Amino acid sequence: MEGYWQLLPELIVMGVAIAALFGELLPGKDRGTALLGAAASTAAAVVLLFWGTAEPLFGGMVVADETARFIRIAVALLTAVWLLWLSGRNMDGERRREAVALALFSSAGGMVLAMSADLIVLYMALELSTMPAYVLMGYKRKDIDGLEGALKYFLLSMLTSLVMLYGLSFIYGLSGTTAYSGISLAETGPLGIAAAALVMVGLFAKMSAAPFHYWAPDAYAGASAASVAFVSTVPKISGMAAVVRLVAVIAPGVSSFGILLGAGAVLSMVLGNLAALPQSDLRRLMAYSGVAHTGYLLLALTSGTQIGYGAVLFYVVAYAAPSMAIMLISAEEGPSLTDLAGLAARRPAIAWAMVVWLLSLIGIPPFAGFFGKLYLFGAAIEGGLVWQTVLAIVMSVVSAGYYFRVMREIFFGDVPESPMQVERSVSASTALALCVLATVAVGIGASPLMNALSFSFP
Amino acid sequence: MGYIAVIPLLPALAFAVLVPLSREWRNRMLWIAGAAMGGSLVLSVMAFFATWPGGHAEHPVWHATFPLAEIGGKPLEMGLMLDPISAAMLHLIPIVGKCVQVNSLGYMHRDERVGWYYAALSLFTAAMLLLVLADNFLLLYMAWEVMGLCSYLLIGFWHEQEAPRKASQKAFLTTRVGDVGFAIGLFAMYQAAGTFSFEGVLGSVASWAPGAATLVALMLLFGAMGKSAQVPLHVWLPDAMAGPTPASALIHAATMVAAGVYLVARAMPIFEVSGTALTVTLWVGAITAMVGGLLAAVQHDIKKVLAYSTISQLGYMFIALGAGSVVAAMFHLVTHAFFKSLLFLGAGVIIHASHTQDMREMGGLAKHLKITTVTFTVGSLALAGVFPFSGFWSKDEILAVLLHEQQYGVFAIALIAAFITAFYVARLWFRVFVGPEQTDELHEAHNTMLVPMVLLASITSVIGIGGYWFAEFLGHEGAWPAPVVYLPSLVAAGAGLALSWWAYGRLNIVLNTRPLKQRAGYIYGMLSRKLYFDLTYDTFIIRPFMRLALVFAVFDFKRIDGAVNGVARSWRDLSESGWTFDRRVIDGAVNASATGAKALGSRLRRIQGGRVQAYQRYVVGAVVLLMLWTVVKGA
Amino acid sequence: MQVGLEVFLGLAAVLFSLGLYGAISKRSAVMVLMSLELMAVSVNINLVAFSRFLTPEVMTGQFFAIFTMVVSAAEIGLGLALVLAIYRQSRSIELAGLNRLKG
Amino acid sequence: MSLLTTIIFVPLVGAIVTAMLPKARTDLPKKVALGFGLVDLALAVVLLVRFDVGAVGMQFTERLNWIPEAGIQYFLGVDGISVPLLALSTLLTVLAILASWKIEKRTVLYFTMIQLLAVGMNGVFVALDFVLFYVFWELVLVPMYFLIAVWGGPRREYASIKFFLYTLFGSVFMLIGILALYLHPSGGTFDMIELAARGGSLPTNFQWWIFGAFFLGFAVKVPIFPFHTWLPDAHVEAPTAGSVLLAGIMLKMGTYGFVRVSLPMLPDAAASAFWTWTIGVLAAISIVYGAAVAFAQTDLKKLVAYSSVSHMGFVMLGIASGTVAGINGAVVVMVAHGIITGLMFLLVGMVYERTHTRKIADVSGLSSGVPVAGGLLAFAAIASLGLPGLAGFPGEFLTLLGAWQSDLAPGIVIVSALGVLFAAAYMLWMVQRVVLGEASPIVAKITDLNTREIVIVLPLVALTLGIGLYWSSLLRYVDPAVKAMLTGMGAI
Repeated sequence: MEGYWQLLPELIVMGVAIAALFGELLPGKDRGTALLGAAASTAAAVVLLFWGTAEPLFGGMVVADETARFIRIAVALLTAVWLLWLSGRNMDGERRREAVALALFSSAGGMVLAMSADLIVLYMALELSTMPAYVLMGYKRKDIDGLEGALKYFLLSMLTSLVMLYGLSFIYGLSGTTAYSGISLAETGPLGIAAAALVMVGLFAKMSAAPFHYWAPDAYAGASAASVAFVSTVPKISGMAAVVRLVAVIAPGVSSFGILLGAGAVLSMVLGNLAALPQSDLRRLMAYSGVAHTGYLLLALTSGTQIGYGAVLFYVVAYAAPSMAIMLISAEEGPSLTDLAGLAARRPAIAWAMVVWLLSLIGIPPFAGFFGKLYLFGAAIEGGLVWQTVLAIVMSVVSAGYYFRVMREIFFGDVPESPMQVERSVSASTALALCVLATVAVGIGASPLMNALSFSFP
Repeated sequence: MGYIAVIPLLPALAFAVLVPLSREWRNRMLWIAGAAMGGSLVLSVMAFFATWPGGHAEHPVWHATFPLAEIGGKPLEMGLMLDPISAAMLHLIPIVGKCVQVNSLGYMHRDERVGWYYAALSLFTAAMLLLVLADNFLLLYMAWEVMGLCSYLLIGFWHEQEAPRKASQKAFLTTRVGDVGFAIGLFAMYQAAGTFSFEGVLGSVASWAPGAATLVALMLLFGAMGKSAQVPLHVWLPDAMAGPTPASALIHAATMVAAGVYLVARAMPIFEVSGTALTVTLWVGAITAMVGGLLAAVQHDIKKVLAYSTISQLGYMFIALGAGSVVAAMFHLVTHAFFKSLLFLGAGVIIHASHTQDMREMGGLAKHLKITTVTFTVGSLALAGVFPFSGFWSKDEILAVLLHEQQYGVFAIALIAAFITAFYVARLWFRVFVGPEQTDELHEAHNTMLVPMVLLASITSVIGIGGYWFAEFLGHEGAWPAPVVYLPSLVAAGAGLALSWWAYGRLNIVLNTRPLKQRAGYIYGMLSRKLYFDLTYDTFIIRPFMRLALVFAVFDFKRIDGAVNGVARSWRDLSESGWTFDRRVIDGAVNASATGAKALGSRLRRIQGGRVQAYQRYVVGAVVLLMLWTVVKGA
Repeated sequence: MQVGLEVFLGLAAVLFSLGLYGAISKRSAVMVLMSLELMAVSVNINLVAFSRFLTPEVMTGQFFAIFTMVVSAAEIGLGLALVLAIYRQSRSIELAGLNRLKG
Repeated sequence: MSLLTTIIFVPLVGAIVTAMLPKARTDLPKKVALGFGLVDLALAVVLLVRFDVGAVGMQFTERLNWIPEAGIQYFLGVDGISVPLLALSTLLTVLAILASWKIEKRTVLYFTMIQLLAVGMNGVFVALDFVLFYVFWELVLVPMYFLIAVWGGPRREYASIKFFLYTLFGSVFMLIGILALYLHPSGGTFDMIELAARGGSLPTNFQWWIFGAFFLGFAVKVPIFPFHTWLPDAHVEAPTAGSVLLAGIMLKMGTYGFVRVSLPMLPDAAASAFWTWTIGVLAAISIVYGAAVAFAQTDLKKLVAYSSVSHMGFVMLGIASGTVAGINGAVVVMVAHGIITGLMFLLVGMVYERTHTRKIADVSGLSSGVPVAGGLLAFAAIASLGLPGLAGFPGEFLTLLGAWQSDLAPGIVIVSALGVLFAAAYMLWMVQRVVLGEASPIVAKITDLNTREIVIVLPLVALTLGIGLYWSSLLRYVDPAVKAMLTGMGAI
């Protein structure tokens, strides 16, 4: 698969995205478009599976190595699952065609971002993957809350990405080239550190890491749970991939870079977990949980070891599947915790799926979350961050606190008199089943994924 | 000689068969217990004759061991053995046991849980036989504790009432205090000798570290004091009278309380190596003998008198052991077992006949209960130490040993104790048999209750003379008591009897003591009502004698019993505070951390104010901080 | 006199800080968007200056500037669309009014 | 398919089959669960029989690569210490299932949870790879949480979440210990046997800290004195089967962890003055404190719960002593306590099923009202206070003997020996109030145990007598393993 054919997956996705814009012409209107979109991204994933890797393209600006392949498959599959779910459900009464198009555009951007090896491609792909997210957040045109959340998301992201851009311009200035291979901030003194710091601001904001996470709780609370499901997971995976690549390039030059990342990690873990405790709205709770999990990811990143980077990518995928599924359930059942009351009685299968996802987020074996945390904390300890790991451990126990409040609502919440019965939908439940399979299989079958991340413990 | 192992097995099997049965089947299958006891009686007599010449043989007549377990590769052996000392004890237990069983047929026939009574009795006998046959201290300790449980079950037999329940718990816990000492003795022994078996321990005791022997000896003594109710661990025995009388006859007269003496006799080489332990035993025995006698003299309940008398006689045995003579102690143990169980069975009949345990409501039984009177008199005289009966011979041997060991102080105490014993025995006898009848239609007991008493009375009158051959049997040269010994003891016994006759026997009326009680206002409440002042108030001997007894009684009731109850009460407040500490402090801390986390969470939540401008200011503020940091870092 | 690289960087820095200040203090959403655009312009100056002075023969900086211009144009378009939607609902574009979501 | 894997995964298959059953037929799940449980028990008996007592080291080992990159293997094996515990786990699972014959609420879910619990419990005792060990260790938490939370008593929510968070907090520190051992240059593997062999080579200071992490993890599970407050709540609120399995097996996972992990892998730290003294003193406190607080209880199940704290204190005393007799005693107490407390909880459960109250004040005079139940409860109480001839005595005796021989201060041993006395005190106090005396109005009306209940209780009674009378029935397995371990540690 030489030459431009490497970009076939992205081309398929983009093509279908454009077709989705003219959804009314397609057979089956919204449902058809969603199914077409799901098929497209699955096809992209299959193509990637067999012909994933090749030599760099466009003069080294894009490199499709093993790690990129893993992330691109993950992004494609998650988008497919989301679209499959979307085909069975509606977006709070809005037309779904545009949502499909936006999702596909964003996932295409994410896939390119995973491959980027050049500052220009990095910035372009990053903006491509986040811009549809702003619109998805404000998808309900009539609802002022959604729009307000979207505007907050937009303003803060734009502010931070411009700060990042300013940093990138200095990095270009200092190293004379925008290609990762050429960049190095060695002996660049305070200006180098400043540039790296500025770049980190933008990336922290994209990953909703404290102290730049303010947009996340409000945006998630305002938007419809379905769009939050997509926005809180897919862009984060590709964003994390870009962060790993960039940090691997910048970190060696800047001596105190680790302290910066470490501080971000500790802040995110503590603030994310504690602020999530008193929440009563599931979306806001998942927002803070997102901040907490980003904290764990940054912790492994701070260790700066090869395992650390591999562990980060593994964990971000192991975290994305369950949290997307939980948000999809919230979309079906209703945003606040009390809406989940008595779910075990009404839909036992879904209730037990929720238990699997929540346990995986806490890090209980044998689910994916446990192995993810095992590698994360292993990398952190390897990097000598012992007390931070202890803090992370304590914070994940605290996280068990609010995840269990969700579980308690499901099993012991007092069932409202007229529980609204959600009509059965084949495609939605298959999507959720895929999520459960992902959470369990990724846990037990961890070794093939580990090879994909091309790293191995010493 | 394998049948020896069957001896403890038979009663144990009887217990195992009786327990699972339903209640009425169990009541119908009493003969199983009887047959088992009879079987072990026959076998133990055979065993006795098998070891008859006795003497100081190097290794036991019969010894069989089996490995119980391996600890760190080292096998822990467990076995049974037969040698003169255990043979002596061996024939004693089934005889008394059989008599008690036959007697209980009459005493307990109305009780609907009599099956369970016989089952517990069988388990007790099995445990005692196992204890006597054990060839190492660990098996002895295990049988020791099982016996403690049986005494708990038998004392608390009528568990519907409150008193037996309290008494049984008190008995078990007080003996258990002693057992803790015994256990620590075992650990120290294992550390010093590396084994529990008799020949292993006793053989190597000479080579132990200096302090080890004393520590082991004192700990074993502490255990023995618990089981044999020596002061201060004697508080449980008087309360244990709440159990059925025949059971007390077996447990609190003959066997269980003797186990302590048997333990010390077995461990005598250890005591000899550590001199201090011997003197401690001697003085413990002396004090107990005095205290037991004095307290017996002031009791009104017939069974409590016998209980305190047992404590006193056990004190004598400990005196003998303290003086280093195993033979004297064992001989007194055997004789005491027979006449004390006779007295208890007699007491059972008396209580049965006069429907009360309080001596002041009894009197004039001699005219109606002919056989009981005769047998009870034989027992009383033996206890008092009057010439032809066994008590005289065994007590004199102890006095002889004391003289031989130049323990004159203790010799004097022993004589005074003998005097007191004679006094309270006669007091009991006169109050019960002489004087006006206070209950109508007194009739002789059923002969199932009388036959065992006659048997025991005949044994008591016969075996006294056997002292000489008994010593030979245990491997020491026999000695007839020298006049310098038996004259003072006879004088003491006679004086005691005379004084008691003078105080109680002379008048043929129901003695009224109302006026005396007002004058003795200061004596603490309950005991004063039980105290019975004689009309001839002024004679010198009685008043100081009584005051001394009261001091002990008060001491006994307030200090020791108080101490035991005090411990229980303080224990309850400790557990109370423990429980609240548990709930409030530890649980409090756990819950506090949970609520703390929530409070912190809600405070963090408030930062999310909702205004976009505020967020942007926070972000820019963070960026500015970052830049400052980089400048500082970079420079 | 020869205008050096530092002068351009200084100009870019001044513009960037002005934009930053504007984004924070302005109450109306449109003004905030305009200051964000100002920040984007300053970055472009930065890029072009680096490309001109450091690597005159290779034009990567210029390309980077062109791309950033395209991206910021698209973003501002999107931002204005959002502000318009909000205006249609709440008749006001005051940022201060938008604090319904909190906690 | 080798023996150990089948023993672990029979209950898993059972759980899946039970989960599939139709919700309508409430009686079907218990029969299916019982069937799988009996198969598992039979396999465990086969294992016991075919276990070669003399051989040193692990038997029936299986090794499969699970995650080769991280060196994680699916590695199973048993030795003299884990075989009795595994057999006990399978036995108590069957008895627990039999004891929940009367459960009507959500039986499908109930028996699935019980069998998942069995998978976790069996797994912990046979896992020899640290990650596998940790997976089974955590696997036990979730089913237990649901057993307490759904079928528990009035305060079940508080008790279940407290149980879950408390144990999770402890076990997460264990995870740090595992990782640190893995990442240390001279550790470098998750294979527990390998780590035990390399135990001595780790630097003492490093061992010291790792011992602390493992101590925190295991102490919460045992539980030792300051970490025990979750136990009474969990016991009181758990259904009968839950209490039996919680007290019978799950407490042993903590002490098994000490014997399998902390001692062999960190010998210098285990032998260091600080840790032997800390564990010794905490053990003595647990014994006395457990007995004291048990005395003040008005609820029968809480009393038994605190008695478990007291008994576990003996196990920790044995482990702190580090002598052959001590550790042998510790393992014997673990098994004996599982049997006796299991028996006691079953009986308390049966009484509760009839009287629906556990207040000691209301339930009195069992022996006159229901003689069989009263008799058995008295038997269990007497076995629990350590009467010779019953299972409670050998363990406690060997533990105290070992502690006396070790360099622990005699004061600790004396206090612990007094603990035996306090045990007698509160057990007899309970027997007085509950078993003896006149039948209280409630007890007068209830019926005695039926044959099913007696069949449940019989094996435990037989085992109590068997181990009590013939010590080497259990020590035959345990002693060679303990001796091998201690020689490996260089302690002998």
